[in-house]
Parts: sequence; C-alpha cells; structure tokens
Amino acid sequence: MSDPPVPNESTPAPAWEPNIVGFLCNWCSYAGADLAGTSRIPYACNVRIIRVPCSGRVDPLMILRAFREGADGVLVSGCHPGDCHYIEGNYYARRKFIALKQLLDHVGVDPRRLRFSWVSASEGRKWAEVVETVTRELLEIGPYRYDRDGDD
Amino acid sequence: MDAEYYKLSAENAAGLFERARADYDVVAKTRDANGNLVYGRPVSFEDVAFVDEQPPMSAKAFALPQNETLVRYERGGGEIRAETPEAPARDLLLFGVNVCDAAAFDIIDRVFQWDYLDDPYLARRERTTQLALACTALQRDCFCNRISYAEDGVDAVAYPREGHYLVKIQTDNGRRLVERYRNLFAEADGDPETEITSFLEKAGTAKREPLLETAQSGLAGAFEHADWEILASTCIGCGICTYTCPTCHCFDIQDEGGYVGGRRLRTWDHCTGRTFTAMPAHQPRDRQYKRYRQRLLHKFWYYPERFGPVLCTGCGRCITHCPVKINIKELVEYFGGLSDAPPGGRRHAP
Amino acid sequence: MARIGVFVCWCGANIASTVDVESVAEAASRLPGVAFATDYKYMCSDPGQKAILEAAQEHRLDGLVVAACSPRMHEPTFRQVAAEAGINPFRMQMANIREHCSWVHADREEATAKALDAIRMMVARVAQSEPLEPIKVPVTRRALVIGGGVAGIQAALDVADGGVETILVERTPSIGGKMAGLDETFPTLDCSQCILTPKMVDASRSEFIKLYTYCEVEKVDGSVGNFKVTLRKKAKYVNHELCNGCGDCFHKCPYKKIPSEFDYGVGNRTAIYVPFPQAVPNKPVIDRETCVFFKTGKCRACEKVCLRNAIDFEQEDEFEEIDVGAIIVATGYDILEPAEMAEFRYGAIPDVITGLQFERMSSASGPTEGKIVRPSDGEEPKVVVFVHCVGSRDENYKEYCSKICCMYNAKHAIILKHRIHDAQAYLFYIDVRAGGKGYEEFWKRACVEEGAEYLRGRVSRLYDENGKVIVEGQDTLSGEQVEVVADLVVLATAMVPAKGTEEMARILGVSTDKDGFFNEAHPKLRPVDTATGGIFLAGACQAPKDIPESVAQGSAAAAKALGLLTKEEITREPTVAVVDPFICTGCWNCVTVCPFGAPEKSEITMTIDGRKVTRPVSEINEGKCEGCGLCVASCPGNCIDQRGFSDDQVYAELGGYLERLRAALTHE
Amino acid sequence: MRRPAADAMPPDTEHIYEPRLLRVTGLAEETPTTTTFQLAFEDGPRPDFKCGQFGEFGLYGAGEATFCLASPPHWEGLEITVKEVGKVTRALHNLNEGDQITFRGPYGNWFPYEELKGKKLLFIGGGIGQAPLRGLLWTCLENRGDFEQLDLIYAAREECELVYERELVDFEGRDDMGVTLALDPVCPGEPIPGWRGRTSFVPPILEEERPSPENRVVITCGPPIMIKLVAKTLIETLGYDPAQIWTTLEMRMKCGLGKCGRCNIGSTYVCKDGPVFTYEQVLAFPQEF
Amino acid sequence: MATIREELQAAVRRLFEDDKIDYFLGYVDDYGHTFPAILTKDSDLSGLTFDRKSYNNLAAFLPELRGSRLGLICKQCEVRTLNVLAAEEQLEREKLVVVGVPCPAMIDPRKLSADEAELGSDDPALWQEKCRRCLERNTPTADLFVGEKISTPTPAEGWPLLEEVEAKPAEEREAWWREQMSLCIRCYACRLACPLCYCHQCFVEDNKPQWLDKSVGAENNLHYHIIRAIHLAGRCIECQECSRVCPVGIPVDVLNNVLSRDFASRFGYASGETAETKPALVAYERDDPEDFIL
Repeated sequence: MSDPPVPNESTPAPAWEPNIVGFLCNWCSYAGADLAGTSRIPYACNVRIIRVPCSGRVDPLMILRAFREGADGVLVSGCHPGDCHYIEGNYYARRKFIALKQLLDHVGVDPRRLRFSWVSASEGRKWAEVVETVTRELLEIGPYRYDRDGDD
Repeated sequence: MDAEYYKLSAENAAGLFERARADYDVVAKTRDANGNLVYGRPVSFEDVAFVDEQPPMSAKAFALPQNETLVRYERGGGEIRAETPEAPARDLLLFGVNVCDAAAFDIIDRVFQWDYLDDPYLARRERTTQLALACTALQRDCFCNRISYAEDGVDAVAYPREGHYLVKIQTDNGRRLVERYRNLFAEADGDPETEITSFLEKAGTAKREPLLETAQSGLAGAFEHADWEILASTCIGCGICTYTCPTCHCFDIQDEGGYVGGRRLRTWDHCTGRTFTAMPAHQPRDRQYKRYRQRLLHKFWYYPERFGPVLCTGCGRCITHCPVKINIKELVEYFGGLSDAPPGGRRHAP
Repeated sequence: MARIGVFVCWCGANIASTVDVESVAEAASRLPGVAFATDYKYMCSDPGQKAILEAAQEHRLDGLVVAACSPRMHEPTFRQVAAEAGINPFRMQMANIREHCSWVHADREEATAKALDAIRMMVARVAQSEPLEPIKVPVTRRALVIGGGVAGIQAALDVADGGVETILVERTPSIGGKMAGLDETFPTLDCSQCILTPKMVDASRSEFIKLYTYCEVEKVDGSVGNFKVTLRKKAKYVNHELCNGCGDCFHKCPYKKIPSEFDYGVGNRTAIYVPFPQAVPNKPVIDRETCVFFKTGKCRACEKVCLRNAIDFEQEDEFEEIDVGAIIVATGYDILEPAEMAEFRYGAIPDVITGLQFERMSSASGPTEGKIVRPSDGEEPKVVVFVHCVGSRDENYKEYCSKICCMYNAKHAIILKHRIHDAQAYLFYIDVRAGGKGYEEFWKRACVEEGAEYLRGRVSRLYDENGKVIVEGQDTLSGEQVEVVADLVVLATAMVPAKGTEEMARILGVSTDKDGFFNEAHPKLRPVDTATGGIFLAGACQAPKDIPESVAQGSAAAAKALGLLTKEEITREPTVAVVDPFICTGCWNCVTVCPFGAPEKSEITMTIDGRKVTRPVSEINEGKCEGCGLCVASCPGNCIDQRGFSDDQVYAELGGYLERLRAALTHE
Repeated sequence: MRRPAADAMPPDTEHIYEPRLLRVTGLAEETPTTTTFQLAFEDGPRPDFKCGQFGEFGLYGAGEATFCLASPPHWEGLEITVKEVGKVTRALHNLNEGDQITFRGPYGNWFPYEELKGKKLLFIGGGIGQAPLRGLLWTCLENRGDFEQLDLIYAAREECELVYERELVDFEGRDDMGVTLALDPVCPGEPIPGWRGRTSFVPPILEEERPSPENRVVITCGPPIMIKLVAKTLIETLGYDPAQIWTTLEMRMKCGLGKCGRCNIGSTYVCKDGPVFTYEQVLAFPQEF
Repeated sequence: MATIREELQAAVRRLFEDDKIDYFLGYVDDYGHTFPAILTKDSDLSGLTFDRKSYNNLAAFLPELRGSRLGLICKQCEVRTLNVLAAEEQLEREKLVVVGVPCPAMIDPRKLSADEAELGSDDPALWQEKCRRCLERNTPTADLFVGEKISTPTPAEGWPLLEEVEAKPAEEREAWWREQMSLCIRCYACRLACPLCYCHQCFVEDNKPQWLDKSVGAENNLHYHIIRAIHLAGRCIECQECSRVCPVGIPVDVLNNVLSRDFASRFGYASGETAETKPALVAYERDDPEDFIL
C-alpha cells in the first residue's frame, strides 16, 4: 500500500516521497531531535517519530509491522552504547537489531530500508544528518512492496 | 442422475486439457519451483502430473480460499462505504485431481448450505467442475477404501485404462463437461461398472469392511474414554491436518486494515489450535487431547449425525503430514470399537 | 468512549509561520474519536490553559492532544492541565510540531502534513490510553550508608542531622577510610586525623547513627523507599559489649609480624588488633586468617589476659535484615596494584613505594612515627623521585586522570622538604592539574618555595644499582634525557574502585562505568543519583575525588536521601510493566534483562483439565520498575505490556500515521 | 450439486457475511468497563427478533464479536451491553454517539415465550449475564398478565459490577414483581456498607427462599460456575426438573450461522441450535464448555 | 544379540517395574511410521523402538508432562535441547531419566524412497543435514544407555543449504524466499514441533494488538518466520524439526541457521552445548560487534 497516490489527470504527478517510521528513545534520540529543532537545523520531513522510553522497548514486531502497514523505511534510534538511561537497554536492543538485520539481509530486503542509529541528546546535527541519509537512500531505492496483498 | 460412461483416449485427454483452458480456469496437479507436487495452473499438458500421489494441499482452497475477503470498507466524509468482492469470473475445472479431493466438496456443501447459504463459498463452488482421476494404487496412509462416501458427488471420475480413460459421469455438472467437448469422448463399451469394480479391486481402493462410518455409535459412547489423554497428547496442535484436509472447513473472521479502510476477511482456522475456542478467561478445551478429540469426533460422530456423510474422504494427508503421525483411521477404529488396540500398542492411561 | 480534544498551538509564529495551524485543527476535528479541535496562539499561557479547561467541560473531553512543542518541554504543564480538567493525565499526549516540525521544515505544505500526521498518531494513541494513577509507595524512614570513609561519615552525619536514623556499615574494623591514614592534607597542610577523628567520634556518638563495623552488605531487595538489606556482621571474636578497649590483648598477642593493611605494609599489626590508635570503635577484632589459635588450636593468650572475658572464639558471622528507605553508597577507592605495572619495579626494588605508603611513613602516628625512611635500610632518603600518573592517563592501564595525584605529589615534596631539609624531590609529570581552591598556589609553592624539581616527562626506566634506584626519563621541556639517582621512588598510582565494587553493584542492582566506578544517573544534572531510585553515590566510588569533593558529595547524597525520607510516601510514574500471569511461561527473559530487578519469580495456580496446576510466572515489582520496557520487548509471548507505552498504543500510533497512506490511496 | 432454498437469509444484504450498519444513538455507562449501546437501523427496517437471540456486532477495522440482543422487541431500535474484554470490545468502547457499527443477525434460537405463559417465572442473573435476560424480562413485564408470578434474583461480585442499575431501582419500586439483589460476600456474614441488598451468593438465597418447582420456570444466565451451582441447588435441593431451567450458553462464535465450526458442542451448533437451552439439554452435551 | 528394540523395551520395563518413572516418552512404530508415544506402566511396550525414522525431538513434549517423573529417549538433538531448557530453567532434570541410545543418523524423509529400502543405509547423502553435522552419537549425559555405542563419523563442515541459498544474488534470493513464503500456510507446525517454542501464547496468537495479520501471504508469512527465528536466536539447536514437519517443504531452518552461524562467529554462541548459556538475546557484551548502526 505504499504506492504513490495515483495522480488525477488534472494535477501533475507529485514526486514520490518515502514514508519512514522513526522509533526514538525518549532520553537521547528524541532529545537529539528536539535539539535539531531548537538549533533550527533543517532536514527532510519524511520521518514520523514514535517516542519510546528506550530503544530496548522496540520489538522487531513493531518494525515489521511498520513495513507491513506501508512504511518504506524504518529508523530506530537510541542512546550511544554506555549512555542508556536505563543502563543497558540499548545493548540488548543492539543484539536484537543485529539478528533482525541479518535475517532481512538474508531474505533479500534492501538493507537501506531498516536503519539504526545512536543519536545522543547533544547530537542535533547528527539527527538531521541521519534523517537526510535515510531519506536520500530511500528515494534512490523507491517504494517498498513485498507482497502487500496476499489476498484471495 | 444415473451414471454415464465414456471413453477418453489419452490423446484426447491432452486435447481436453488444451480446449478446456479456453473455457475454464483449469487446475491440475503440477510441480512447483521446489519440485513439490501442488494443485496449480499448468500452462501445458506436459506440465500436468499424472500420479497417484496427492499434493500436500487439497483442492478445497479453490472453493474455500485460505484468505477470502468478505467485505471491503472505506471511511470518509462521515460515511462508511462497504462493498463485497465480485464473484469469480471464470468457471473452474479441477482436472485430474484425486478422487478423495474432489469428493470433499459434496461433503462440505452440506454445512455451507445448511439453512443459511454461504454465498462466498457457494459462488465458487457452483462454478467448479471436477474431473477426478482414480488412483491406481492405495498409498501408504490412504483409507478411502474404508469410507463409503469417498466418491459420491464427484462430477466425473476418470479411470486410467490401457491407452485411454474410462470416464464415469455422476452429476449434471459432469454431463455438461462431456457435452461441451462431446467429440473428444467416445461411448464406453462393455460393462463399465464391472470394469470399474475390478479396477478398484486391483488398485486396492474398493470398499473394505468395516467402513469407518460404522464407528459412529461407538464413538458416541467414547467421549469420556480415558485413553484420549494418552493417545492424543502427542498432538502438537498445529494446523497441518486441518489445513491439508479436503473436508476441514472451520474458519475465522477478522478485520485487517485500519480506520480509513481495510477488509473483513475469512481465514482458515483449526480446531486443534489452542486459540480456537479460547474466550477471555475461559477455555472450554483446555488441553491438547481435547482439541484433537474434537477434530476426530466432529468428523466421525457430530458431522454424520447432523449431515449424513462423515467429514472425511480417507485421503490420509493428516497421517502423512502429521509431525507426530497420529493416525486418525486407527484411532477411529479404536475409540469407535472396531479394533481392540490403538496403533503402536495399547497405552493405558495411568 | 473516546472524546478527545485537540489543541493546536501557534507558539506565536514559531509554529504558525510554517504550519497551517487552522487547517490542521480543522482536519483534526474530523479524526476518529476527536470531539473538539481548535488552535490558539500560546497553549501554555494562562488563557491557553483556560481554553483547554473550558473546552474539556463543554465537550465532556476524556482525552487531550496538545500539538505544540516537545513533550520534554511542557508535558508536565499539560498533564497538570489535564488533571485540572478532570482528565486522566495519562490520557494527554503532546504532538511535537515545533522542534520536530516547524523549526526544521521550511515547506509549509510538507510541514502542515507532518503536523497533522503527528496529531493523528497522538489521537490514535490517546484513544488506546488507559487512565493511570501514579504509584504510591510508603517510605521507610531510615537510611543506610555503605562505607565509613569520609564521604560515608559525612553523609551519615548529615542524614542523622536531619533526624533520620542512619545505619553506617563499614567492612574494616574501624571507620575512617583512606583519609584516616593520611598525614597532612593539601593545600592547607592541616593534619588529616585531626580533622577527621572528631567526625568519626561524632558518628559513633550520634543518637541517630548505628555503626556496624566489620560488617558487609550481603543482599539488597526491595526498591526505593523500601529496601530490605541483609547485613553480614563478621565474627570479631571479641565481645564489644564487654570489651573496654584496654589494649592488653593485642599487646600480649604473640603473633606480631602481620603486615598492617591500614599501613599498606609499612608497619605490622598483631592477630588481634585495632587497625590504628584512633580507630572508632577503638576495640579490637581477631583476624581469623592470621590468629595462631585458629590455625593450631593453641595460644589463647588474649583470652587469658582479658579481664573482661571479652574474647569469644565461638563467635560466628551473624546476619541481620534491616529495612531502609534510601541507600548511600560510599565504598571509596583502592589504588591500582603497582606490582601489576612491571615497568615501575614495585615489589622488585624495595625502595619503590606508593604514595599511600609514603603517607603512612610521614604520618606522626604511623609506623615510623613520622620518619621518612628507605624501606631497604631504614636510612633517610636524600633524593626522592615522585612519579605522576602511574597507571593513570595511560592507555595500557587506566585512561582517566586520577585527579588527586598532582596535588598529593606536591604535598609529598613539601613534606619531604619539611622533614628532611636537605632532601631533594624530583617529580616526573605529564602536566600539572591544579584546578581547585588554592591548588595552583600550592604546587607552585612546592616548586618555588620548597625547591621541588619538576621534570616534564614520563619515566622510561627504573632499576636499582648499588643500593640506589636509577630513574631514567625524558624532560620534554629541555628535550634532554634525564637520569636521577634516587634513594626512594614514590609512585602516584591510579585510583580504582574499591575491591568488591563490582559485586556491590550487582547486589545493589546499579551499574558501573567502563572503569568500574559506579554510574551516576546523569553526568551533569544527577551526579549523586544512580539510575536506581533511592540509591545515591558519595565519594570516590563514583570517580576519583579529593577530600572536599567527597565530603561535598556526601552531603549532597545526604540531602537527596533526606528529600526522599522526609516524605510519607513517594509517587512513581505508573508507566511500569505488567505481566499477564495466565500466559506467562516463566522463561525469565524479563528477569534476566531487567537492569533494576523489577521482574520477580512468582507462581500462579490455575485449574487445567480439572487439575490444579502451579506454574512459574513472572511478576513485576512496581516499586522497582523504571519503565524502560526492555522486558516487554524481550518477552517472546507478548505476556508483558507497559502501561503508558503499551503495545496497543504504539500500534495505534503506527496506524495513526500509516492511515494517511491508505487515505491517499483511496483519494479521500 | 444440490442447492436447497434458503429459509433464513438476513434481510437487505448481498451475502450472509455482509453486515448492515447501525447508528449509535445513545450510550449508557453501566460500569466502568461495561456500556450499553442504543442502536438504530437507518438502512431499512429493523429485522424482527425474539428474546434470547444474538447478533454479530463489530467495527470495521477491529472485527466482529457476539453479543446477545439486550432489549425487548417492543422497544425501538436495539440495545447491546458490552463489557470491555478484548480487541473488539475495546474498539466499541471508543465509540461516540453518531458512530456506526456493523451488525449481522438476529441469529440463534430464543426463549419459548408461548411455553412460558401462565407460569411463575424466576429470573436469576449474574453480572453481565443479566443482559441476555433483559429483553425477556421487559417483555414479560409488558405482558405481566400472561404470567402468574415474576421474580428476579440478580447478583454481582461488587456493587460497581451491577448493570442496568437505574432499571433495578425501577424494578424494586414495582409491586408486580419480586426483586432480590445480592453482592458476593467479601467477608462472609458481614454487611457491605451502603449496600441496600443482600450479601450472599445465589444458592444460599434459593435455599432460604425455597421457590417451589410447581408451575415455575427458572431462566438464568451468568458466569458458568454460577449457572452450574444454581442448577445444582434447584435440581438437588429444591427438586426441579432440569427441563424447568432455561439458560443461554456462552461459546466462542464467529459466523453465527452454523458454518465456522467454533461453537460446536457435540453435534450441536450453539449459534444455530442455541444459544437458549434447557438445562436438560445442557446436561446431555459432551461436557466441554 | 539383543536388538536395540529389545534392549530398549527391557530397559523401559525395568524403569516402570522399579517405579522410577510415571511416563516414558519414546517412539513406537506401526503402519509404516515411527512416531512419538507416551507410555505408562500398563502400556504394551512391544511397539517401542528406535530407528532411523525416530525424527521427533521428544523434548517438545516435556511441557505436556511437566510435573511427572519421566523417562525419555535422548539422541544428541534432545541432549542439546535439554541443555537449553535447563539454562532457561524450564527443566525438572531431577524428574527425568535420560535414556541414551546410539543414534544412527536420521534419514531425510524427503529423500526417502517410497519402498524405504534405504532405511538401513549409511549413506550420509540420505541423512538429514543435522546428522551430517552431528558431533556426538552416543548421548554422553545419559542416565542409562541402551544399545552399543557407535562411532561418530567426522562431522561435515558448513551449512550446505544455507550456503546454497546465500550463493544466489540478492534479487534472486529475495525472489526465492518470496516464492517459499508464498507456499507457507501458517499451520505453525514449525513452531509447535520446536522443543524450544514453549510459550503458552505465541506472538501470532496475540491480538492486542494484532502485530501479525492472520491472513496468509508472502509478506505476512515472512514476518512470522523472521520473528520465529529471532525468538530462537542463540537458542536453536538445529534439530531441523521445523523443516521436517513443514507440509509444503519450506526449509525454514535456513533462517534459524542464518542466526546460528552468525551468532557463533559474532558472539561465540553454541547453543545447547552447556546448560549455563543464557539465550543470546537476553545477554550482551559492551562491545558486541556490528557495522551498520549510524
């Protein structure tokens, strides 16, 4: 369902824009994104942010669900290793991400569709760069469709 | 109607396949990318597999798909718009399917026609014509020879003979098929019924007593039998037996999508699964053997009590593919009082 | 029934100049579950808040979405507003359309679309939000201080000063810690013991302080406000109730050559001993490891001499469980074992000693009664080399700076000069770090007034020759190779966490940093908190510190503890994990991953197939749960959910966004 | 294939799984987790239904769930009472007046009104189990003259779990029916402060009141354990014939049409052959519900 | 010389006679199949056997019999499973009598010809892949060993099927998996046959929220298999039951093997070799290697 809207004949076809879901931990990455805002660092507006307490709260199920629901890309961002507000949540998250990444790579999903980043509360600029990178890459590889309607 | 008999030469069988492809959506046995046998849509006669072996999945999905959209909906402007999907556009020919698969439709028609007509199923079912192919030998796990209903209601059955097929037409639907391609069929000679009987004897598919239908009364007294627990506790509760079964038809209705739009769909479900009857804070079948018992009794006691035929054509898939090789035939015999011991020897509950 | 109100803030022009707030509010009013939507110039202002209150009443709202700045900014504000409006504060969500939208996107159309998405997501989320009540936990009005060094003593005194009972636990026979062994202190050169011992005595006399020396923390259960702590009171073999501290016993003890821990081996002690003369309590213990009686079954000299019959060889370790509301950890530091750094030849050359050994030597009450001597021959050293950064700032050992060495090396150089007037001090240093009141002046004094020779450079080689220690190094200022023929070499070894810190961290359920020091909750803003509620840090267990810093942090930790303990009950965020016991399998993934020990092993009994079945299940201790959700994501059966960040809420948020895509597809 | 004529197609739909849309015209919060929805048919006339039947109600996007029709046929529209227990019920609870829900039905059998005429009726409801009884109860009250006697025992675990509170007050004020309200005892024998009714489980009330089986029919619905104990008391202690006791069975259902196989108990399809059964029938089932 | 069948029956009979166990979990053969059976002291033990078709990982039945004293046949697959279960505190080891057998390697049922003439074959080409990799054939941790010990052939290196799939270029690999996934009917036999999938509720059964759609389709099916593999990350002991039971022949264990191999090299994980290792996803090292996080 991630197809670009079918253009009406009267209006020119709008350029396709990737839809990206961002899971951001409350303490570092969400704050980093806040900092990007207060610093007025512009970046692409394709990411919709879901605030979670910790990157360790992110279940691979959520990521796959986002793809299933039509996201073209998913970005998960948390505190740098060692900086987790909850001490070690991001270490566990990292292992889960490694597993998920391995599997998606293996089954041939473009690795650029699922990105992870460590963005601290002081890294507003990094946040902007991450969003820019992810958006640019997705623009290159286009919309995601696996088998969106396994219907009938 | 009374049965009619025709001859279809091997050559004409190919011709029938080719011509039918213009008029029908033709489904036949073929091989998938992995080389596994499936019911698919071969594009040429050469791709059709003429073997006794059954594909793992029966043909029921062509009338009762695993996913079936019942309603599509959209919300907008304060209104809900719902529409039902179009009925299938083409007639379907099940070409050379196993008799046990073809026979299943007539059996489950009964519940789908009971009182309320199940339109989505019937819309597909009514456009289906079966030209089944009789097996040349009973396979390891098959027991169609123990079920009297196992050919009834099949539109047409082809019995492979030397260089031709003897085709037995059993329904009006079958007769329409022959009439449509009448020049490919020749009148059968000799005594086709006798020929078929001896074919079945040779193949081992002729009926053999005691038929499993006779277990019904025994099963009716065996609900509380202590051995269910020990014999059915190896059941792991997967859906293989029900999903591969040509007659299992239980389903679930769920919505997929969101507020703005989506669909209400029916998906296969299985009584052997632990969520099937689970309600909030209440699970009537709280152990696996009870769920297995339900499947067996539904097939051999409840369904015949209500609708006549047993809910089984003896295809044996549920034995072949069962991860723990539970043998429904033997358990019906055991709990139905037709045999003294269950498979693998008695295993009394402590 | 969801009746959600959406309030779109202009934030003056901050949002409104980029986001079409009016059309956003209009579109929001048509979202499912939304009963009312509006926009306003400043939602956080008084009139803005009032508008929410009025709308809540008029439209019988039961949920709020405030589309404005970051929730990190105003979530507390609008939660308060929600509460005033009779709406559960946890059914209020902020859609961040300023920091995450208007401030970073220039295109009005795009920003408007993104703002509306953010609102959709939050509306969907609120619709799935359970009302939550803060968790209230009663508080045990008692504190535990672990570690009786100066930081711990200060913390205990300050908590006690607040009228709260404090238990001070020290694992050695006396409180006082490292500071009790120091000679004079920088930069004032006042006598360490003179300033510390009064505090030690105060601690022992305070009616609110219970002193447990020779005692270790065995186990900590419970959570903020209500910890259950098991203490192991090690057997002293001396009944301190009876003992009057006369000292007859240790004078009579035949076994006198035990290197004294307190003196870092510079002096000796007996098997029954008081670690130092000013010890508190000033009563001896018997060291089972070295006592002859425990080895051979014969001796009992102390028992014979004790007139009070205080010696009790039958004593055993005792366990005591105490309830406390707060814990202050002040377990201090040790020095990096210099023998591990072979290049400094410690242990190989007797006249290479550590700074702490030098302290004991120069201390008037120490084993040499203040005389600085060469351990090899007891002679007075004339040339002494002090080596900075031994193991500190060294990528082979510890990357960090141990912070106090520059100052105590300067102090040692000065003391050396004071005690041995014709002695010459050489100091090998990388650079001198003297950030502290009077510190810069102090090391200059050593340099200028006391004639200490500072050589900038690392020591490259140490070896002994003819009873001297030859120290080779480079003076990077002159660029010349230097060789000093020294009588004595003093190593300023790195400070490391006290032995057992790792074990203590495990017992407490708090984390340590890469160097093994305890982790503070926030390096800037919460330097004395740990991530675990109710556990605070003081002194060098958190990082290398000097005395004034340790004391300050002791007081700070005390203030934190008092702040907690003066409450009748504490409220905690209710965004805790919750287990569905009926489907929990007891795989203990949650127990394994939780950094806070919140999931606990429990059992449930249920009837299956007519039989009672007891199954192991996990249960969340709400008092310990910090709400990270790690267990939720680690539960393979989705048996755990998190209130306030539930799977349903996240799912709804996802749907709230991706609905737009469906809408686009259907040309709505 | 054989195709018999259908005799029970639901009106106004293209196929049997296509629901109609009902408008929510009113909401009444019964308990913090239970709400009664008043529903109106806007796409055509309301189908005829009888007391005891049920329907499949749902919300597009969330799915369908089974609820008994909780209002009597002589009232306008339709009411259902929904307790929040899962995905669908949660979604329903998020609805407001004016929203639309899907409906298929009415399905299932019903209480045999004609058979009940002239009898003494004793309704025993437990918790949310009052909902299936409510339609019949109001029908009987509307035609009070048809019945010799009318009594209601209604019990709930806690006061806040009583549904239809305002109607209970109304019933208590009537002189043509007997009403006993009861809450589960927290501490046996101790009254619950502020509670106007009794503090007892239902069986002790029956043992005390001893309603004679003569010409009486008991209609009960509630938690399975309550039904079991009530029936036991009536049969074993008070001498009722199991055929005198009527109840409605709760089984997980999906289609409501006797197809999906979910509500099978033996060869009985609860959705078609039930949900109303006499206790005599219930005892004859394979015991797994 | 007694056959393994006779020895086994005698040993189990003794266990019952000595009242050591309440149930015995073993294999019986009949109607051309060898299948798992739960036996009691009153059972007819004449069907009890152990052969090259004793496929099932019997540890999968432990939850059903939890609380009882139990004897079970353990080949190396079960041994490794028990180790994982012990590490996860799911095992009542003291109630178990582990009956060791010399495992002759299991025939790959997909390679088994119809007449089963090759059942006695020692041709590794007919074995299941796991058996070619097997390190131990004689149940070293058995409480009771039945039969004669056999030698363990040199285990094969590598992961043939996984490597075959991996050799495909990314696009082809995606197409291949999409094809495989479109075959899946989500009968969930792969998880239910798995001795380590012991949750009372599987994520696929959770509908609050419904993370995974109930409808089948390549993407939904893929997501199911990915999460299943993740839940087995560092736990899977490669018994291949998931693949063996698949009615449509998807080699689902390849996904498990992706993680087994990766976790072995990345984190040094070898699941099931000891009873102490915690599952890989509930453990971490501060410097877990990865190269993809921005």
